[in-house]
Amino acid sequence: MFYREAGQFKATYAEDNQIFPIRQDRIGITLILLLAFLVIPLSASPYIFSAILIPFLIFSLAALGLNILTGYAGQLSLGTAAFMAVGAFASYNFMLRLEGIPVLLAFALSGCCAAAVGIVFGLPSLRIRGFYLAASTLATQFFIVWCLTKIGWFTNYSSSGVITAQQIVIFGYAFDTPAAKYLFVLSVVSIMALLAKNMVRSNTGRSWMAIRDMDMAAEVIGFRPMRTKLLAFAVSSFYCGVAGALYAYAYLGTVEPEGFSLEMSFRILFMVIIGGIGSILGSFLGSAFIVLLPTLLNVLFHFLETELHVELPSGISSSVELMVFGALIIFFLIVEPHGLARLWQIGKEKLRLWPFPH
Amino acid sequence: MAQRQSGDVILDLQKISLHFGGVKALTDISFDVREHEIRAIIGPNGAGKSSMLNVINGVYHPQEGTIVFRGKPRHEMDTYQAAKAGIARTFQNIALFKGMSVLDNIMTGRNLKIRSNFLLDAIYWGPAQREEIEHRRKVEEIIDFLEIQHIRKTPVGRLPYGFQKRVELGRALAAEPSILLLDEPMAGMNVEEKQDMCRFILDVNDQFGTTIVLIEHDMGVVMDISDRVVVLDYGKKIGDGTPDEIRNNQDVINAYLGVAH
Amino acid sequence: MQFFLEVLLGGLLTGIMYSMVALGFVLIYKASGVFNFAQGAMVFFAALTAVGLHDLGLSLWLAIPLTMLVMIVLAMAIEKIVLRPLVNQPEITLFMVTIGLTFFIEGLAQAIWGASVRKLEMGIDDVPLEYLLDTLGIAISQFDLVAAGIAFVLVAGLAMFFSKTKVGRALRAVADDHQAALSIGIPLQQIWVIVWGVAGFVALVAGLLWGARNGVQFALTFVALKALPVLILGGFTSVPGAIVGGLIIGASEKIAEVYLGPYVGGGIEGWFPYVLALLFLLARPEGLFGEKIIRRI
Amino acid sequence: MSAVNEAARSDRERLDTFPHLMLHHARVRGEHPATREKDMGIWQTWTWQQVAAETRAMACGLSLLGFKRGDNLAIIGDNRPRLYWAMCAAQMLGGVPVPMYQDAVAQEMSFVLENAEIRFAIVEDQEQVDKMLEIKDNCPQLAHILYDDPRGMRHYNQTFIQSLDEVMEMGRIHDQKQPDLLDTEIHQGGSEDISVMLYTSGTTGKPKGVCVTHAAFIAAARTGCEFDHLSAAEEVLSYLPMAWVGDHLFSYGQALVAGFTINCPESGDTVMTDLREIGPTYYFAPPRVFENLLTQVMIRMEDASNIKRKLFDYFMRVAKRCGAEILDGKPGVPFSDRFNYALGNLLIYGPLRNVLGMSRIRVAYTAGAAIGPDLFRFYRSIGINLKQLYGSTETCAAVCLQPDGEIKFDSVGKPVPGVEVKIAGNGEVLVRSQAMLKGYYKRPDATAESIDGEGYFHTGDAGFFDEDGHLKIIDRAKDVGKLANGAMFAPNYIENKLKFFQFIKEAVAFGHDRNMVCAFINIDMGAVGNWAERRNIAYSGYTDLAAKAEVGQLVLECVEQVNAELVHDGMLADSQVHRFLVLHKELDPDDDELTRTRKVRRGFVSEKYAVLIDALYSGKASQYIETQVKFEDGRTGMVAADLKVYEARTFPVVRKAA
Repeated sequence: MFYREAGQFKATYAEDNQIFPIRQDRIGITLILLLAFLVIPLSASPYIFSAILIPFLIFSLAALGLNILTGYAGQLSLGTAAFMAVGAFASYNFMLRLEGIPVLLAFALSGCCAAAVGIVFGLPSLRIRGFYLAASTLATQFFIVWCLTKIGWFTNYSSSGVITAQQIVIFGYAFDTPAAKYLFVLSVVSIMALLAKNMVRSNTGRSWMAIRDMDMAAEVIGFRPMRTKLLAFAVSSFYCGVAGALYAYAYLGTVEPEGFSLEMSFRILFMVIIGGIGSILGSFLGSAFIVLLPTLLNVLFHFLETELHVELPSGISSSVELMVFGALIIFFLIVEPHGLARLWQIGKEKLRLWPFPH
Repeated sequence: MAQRQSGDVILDLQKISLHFGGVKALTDISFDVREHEIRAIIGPNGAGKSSMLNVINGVYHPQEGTIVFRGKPRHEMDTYQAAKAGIARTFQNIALFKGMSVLDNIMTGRNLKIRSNFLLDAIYWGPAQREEIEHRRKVEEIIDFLEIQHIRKTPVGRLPYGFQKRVELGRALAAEPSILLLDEPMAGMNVEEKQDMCRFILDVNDQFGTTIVLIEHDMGVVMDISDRVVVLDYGKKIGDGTPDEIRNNQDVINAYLGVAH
Repeated sequence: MQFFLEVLLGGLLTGIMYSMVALGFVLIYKASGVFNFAQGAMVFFAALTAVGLHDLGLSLWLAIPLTMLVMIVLAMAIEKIVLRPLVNQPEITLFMVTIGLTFFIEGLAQAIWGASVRKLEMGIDDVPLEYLLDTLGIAISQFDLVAAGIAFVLVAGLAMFFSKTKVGRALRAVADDHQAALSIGIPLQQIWVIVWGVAGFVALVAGLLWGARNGVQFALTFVALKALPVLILGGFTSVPGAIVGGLIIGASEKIAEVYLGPYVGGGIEGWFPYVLALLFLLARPEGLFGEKIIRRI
Repeated sequence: MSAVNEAARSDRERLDTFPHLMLHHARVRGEHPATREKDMGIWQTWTWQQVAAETRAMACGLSLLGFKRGDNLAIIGDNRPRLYWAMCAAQMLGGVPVPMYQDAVAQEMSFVLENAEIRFAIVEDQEQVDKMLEIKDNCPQLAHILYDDPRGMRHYNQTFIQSLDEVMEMGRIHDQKQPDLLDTEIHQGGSEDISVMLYTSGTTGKPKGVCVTHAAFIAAARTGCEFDHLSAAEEVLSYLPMAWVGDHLFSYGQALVAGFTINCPESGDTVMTDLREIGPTYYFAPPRVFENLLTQVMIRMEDASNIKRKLFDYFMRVAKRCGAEILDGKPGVPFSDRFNYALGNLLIYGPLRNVLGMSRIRVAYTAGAAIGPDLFRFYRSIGINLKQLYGSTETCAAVCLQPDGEIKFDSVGKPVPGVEVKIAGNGEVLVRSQAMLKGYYKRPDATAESIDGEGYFHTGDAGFFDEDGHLKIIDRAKDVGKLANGAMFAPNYIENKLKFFQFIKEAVAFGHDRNMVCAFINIDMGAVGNWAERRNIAYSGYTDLAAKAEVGQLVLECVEQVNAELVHDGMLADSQVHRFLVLHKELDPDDDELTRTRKVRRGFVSEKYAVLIDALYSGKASQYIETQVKFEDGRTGMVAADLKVYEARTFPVVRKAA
């Protein structure tokens, strides 16, 4: 309805290949970015930053990483949290052991460490597929968490296994307030999302999708399965690794290996499924949904208890949360396997054709 | 029909045998393919036709025999090497990338010509974009050639069967192959679609000089468009020659034409 | 040597328990092509329900059949609500849906019965069998032996069920060919309910045994994760594979923990089976007893 | 400095021929897009400078092949940039472009090629080349065939067939070496030279070549541009047949006068998509295009959800009530209506204009046939400034235009400045202006017949001026007849009223010298087909659908509604349709029943279907008929059906007491 596309014609391939070919979308994303970079930092409360916006962005990045692997390259992984752990602990060690290393470089290197680990654990994908692979990625999850727990060097021999992340300082500016951390995370996530979009819309992305959709045909036209899959593992793990570093540095401050649990891996998988498999936008939508859901449930329970005086057993909220997560996954897989992103896409299509139905 | 000029032998298959476990798929098959010709492989179901194509482009590795491609003898092909050497193919059951648009599907066909890597792709603006545009131009020519302009941005999963076949041909053409292997390009099509596909195959052969090896069930089509035909039955070669020779080959008539038609 | 035997036997006995859980996976995978990640949650749910009912004052002999009934209802609900709409979907989608199911069942179990650990008294003590201790000097838990016995009976029973009964044969047919199964005259939906019901029964038995040993608690769901390497090793479709795989995993993880653990800081039980299975997978992707897949195009 | 250069410089000021106009634009707005074409997935764009260079190359190439002053150049194909440029290239050399209908069969082209003594033809593609080859034997003078699209042309090794690319390349080199030669040719061109020859298909007889001078056509184009304040910023979609005067005026004449951009669609199938992409600011279409669009709108809305449909219906009612008035800026629209309309504009009209590709339209015109008042009102009411114009090939499509703010649904507007219009005694409309034909090619007889001694052109249309000075056209003058009782009978008027229903595609009314009016009806396959599907009426094709009793009933209702309207139409009240039948086949230009511009060839139809007319007037209840039809590929077949004759209710005429 608000899409007025008449007259938006493309005279060059560069215009035709834009990320947002429709002018209204370009305006929309500009507004969103302005809002995120200018309005929100000035208006939101520290609670909103630390409890909602920062985790939302970090999980978006992790979900984006998983989406590259699962959504684009078709390799299901249940070990996302482990790659995040690699990122978090690697950057801790880089910062700790390399005097004066720039934060961003440390993050990038920790992403590379995660990518290397990802390649190693991606090797089985060459021989096995589907849930055999999924099951084997569980090994990653357990093995890495175990390594980080058992090998003291990683945690700098902290007795509790807990590490405390150093401060983020760039060009002498310390990102120590929630708003500053938020801006830092937002910048990293925005840039990495852009890079991801660029990859998936060019030959790299096509190679992933080709392997995902029909690996035999992909091989016959010259894509090399090993290279393509391992690249997907590497890039995906890189994203998760950076997300993990941000998780430690900009969100929690102190982390322990057990924090990167299987449950967290699942949570990120849920973000991808609910948000939309094979969609960059979906990673953000899914993350927003999963991050906000517990908050909303808490508000609901609070309302039930204080306003309606319903007697609720203690601990019910976490059980109900599990059930809601589970039910949502089932619901989305049955009703809309491509998640919120597809719903948005359908809605957008409707708006573009409005008032016609199709 | 204009008589095509066939050139030298480009692909020579010598005594190829292939079996899966105890099942013999191909036994001691030899034939050659000349440059610029349209070479048909026919035979009843299960005669080993698709296996033959799979041997040529390295999906299957024969236990015995030699494949001489452009003068270089090999015991077996490998899919990547085959693609690199200019062998492209389509599949009997459409093997398109269902989640992508027509345009992207055909773009994948150009992957071997794309030099960009994932880092350049991630940065995009610069070399990657230049390359994307350069290859897009080429792909648009193919889209134009196959007359599928109106569906270029449609996800292939939504297309009717006939168009999917055409897109698959487009993807193979995008590689600018020297040999094109077509596995039943006209199966399941109506008369009109078959005519279109025939025209495209002849045009490809004519305009780009592409050598074509095709498997097809429609005898009329095969006899019409191919220069030479090889006949397989139960994994063995029972005939090889021009359409006229095949028509009059007693073995072929007995084993195949007489029975099935 | 005695110590090694003790470790080995202990491992094998644990392995039988793994096999039980893995058996649930295999049953469902064989009949419906669904890789049921929720098997662990079902173990947890079944055990918690039985114990919960018992704690309410019911005798175990009443609580167990009642739980079985609940499991059948659950199986029917899953078939109707989850599986039926997803017929003909890719296996990976079905796999993910069972992850959702896992969360749902776990949440449901805790919402009904609470999240605290419950004790289950079966009347068998987890003490070394004195006879063995006296004669061979090996300490083998009495409980483990009983549990292994029960597991053995269960496996034998299932084997009989599959080969001797009409329903069992139909189930096997389904695994091979859905069309063929239809021609036997049993609707696919019904077969699914049966197979999920049977898996629920296996889960109940496994849950009770594990629960009696370690207490009925959330950690039960992790036992199910142990079943995954068992499956990778044994193959997804093979009942003997599940059993042999379970034994191998049980024994090897114990041995590794005891002999290798001290050098690397212990706790390798958590991942060792996976790495073992993974290495195995690279060598033989179809598993010990699985069928070789030839990719045709 | 040579004299030629001097001449070229002095030519800078000249704007009196199309080549001069083109060079002018290349100078003053060289970087402004002149031509676009959807090709290879994007809108390939040529600036005025590039277009001028291409055109020069083409002209030089043609000249090298021997094309010279006075030669006629046939141009056959869809709207392709290079075919438009070819017109100017011919004009540069003092030749005359003769655009022809691209969907005509070879035999039809043969006449024009012969008549115009065509030696050179520039055609679009293999299909057209094949047609040329087919008739080459009849047209021995045809010496050069140049094709635009090389697809499939590899094996045509005849020496007289050449690719346009090749010729242009030759020309380019030549022009670089000796630019003076072409400049001289251009300089020699004068405004009184013939600029174009457009063949009118004519409802009877052979086509006639209408010769129009540069001066005349430029005058026509300029008048239109000034009238609607067209600037170089306009975008138009060039999708109508190039041989039609309307397209020549809009896509060639006015584009060159105003310097705006023309956009050629990818193919005939993608016009709607391309229209939406370009979003033209200036648009021209015959009524049937608007009609089809509206039909599609209605069909698509049928499938919309209930709420959406209710919303649509509600706001369409609002628009009907006040939309046209608001567009005209008329006072007296209540505030509530204005508010409602603004809301509707946000929710329905705006989006609707957008999906139709018309949201940027400043001015849209329709001409070529009468447009239904409902149809006309619909477009105006949703905020599209649709207007009517009146003109013909002979008058360069520029006689009357509707001025902004003075739109009447049933008139064609006021004579434009510089055009004199008067009504002859028999009601025929006579026109005199600068923008008029010079004569019919090689037909002095026909020229003398249609241009009288005072210089008035006899349009052949019957009409009258209303009290505000707006011209109203009722019918072709020669078609206006009398019923047996002496009352006036204007078949077109009745047919148009019938055709205003979405279900009726074509109608032919009879009544001259008869005691009552009867009619043939062609149903609209799309609209009726959709209607039938929603009622679960199965049908196998046009013939089957047309024969359904339900469809007959549907048409009957339409006819009766027309009768109810006609009864109030004063002198045409006696023309109510008494009996009609639904034809078993669609009237088709391939069967000579329609002209290429889809006008009914009345005489031919009444001869061909005499037996049906007899059945209508003899009171029979049904009539069996077999008809030969020609398919697109030239094969023929038979269609047979037993046609039912329907009786329509008529209304008693209330004569006003004189």
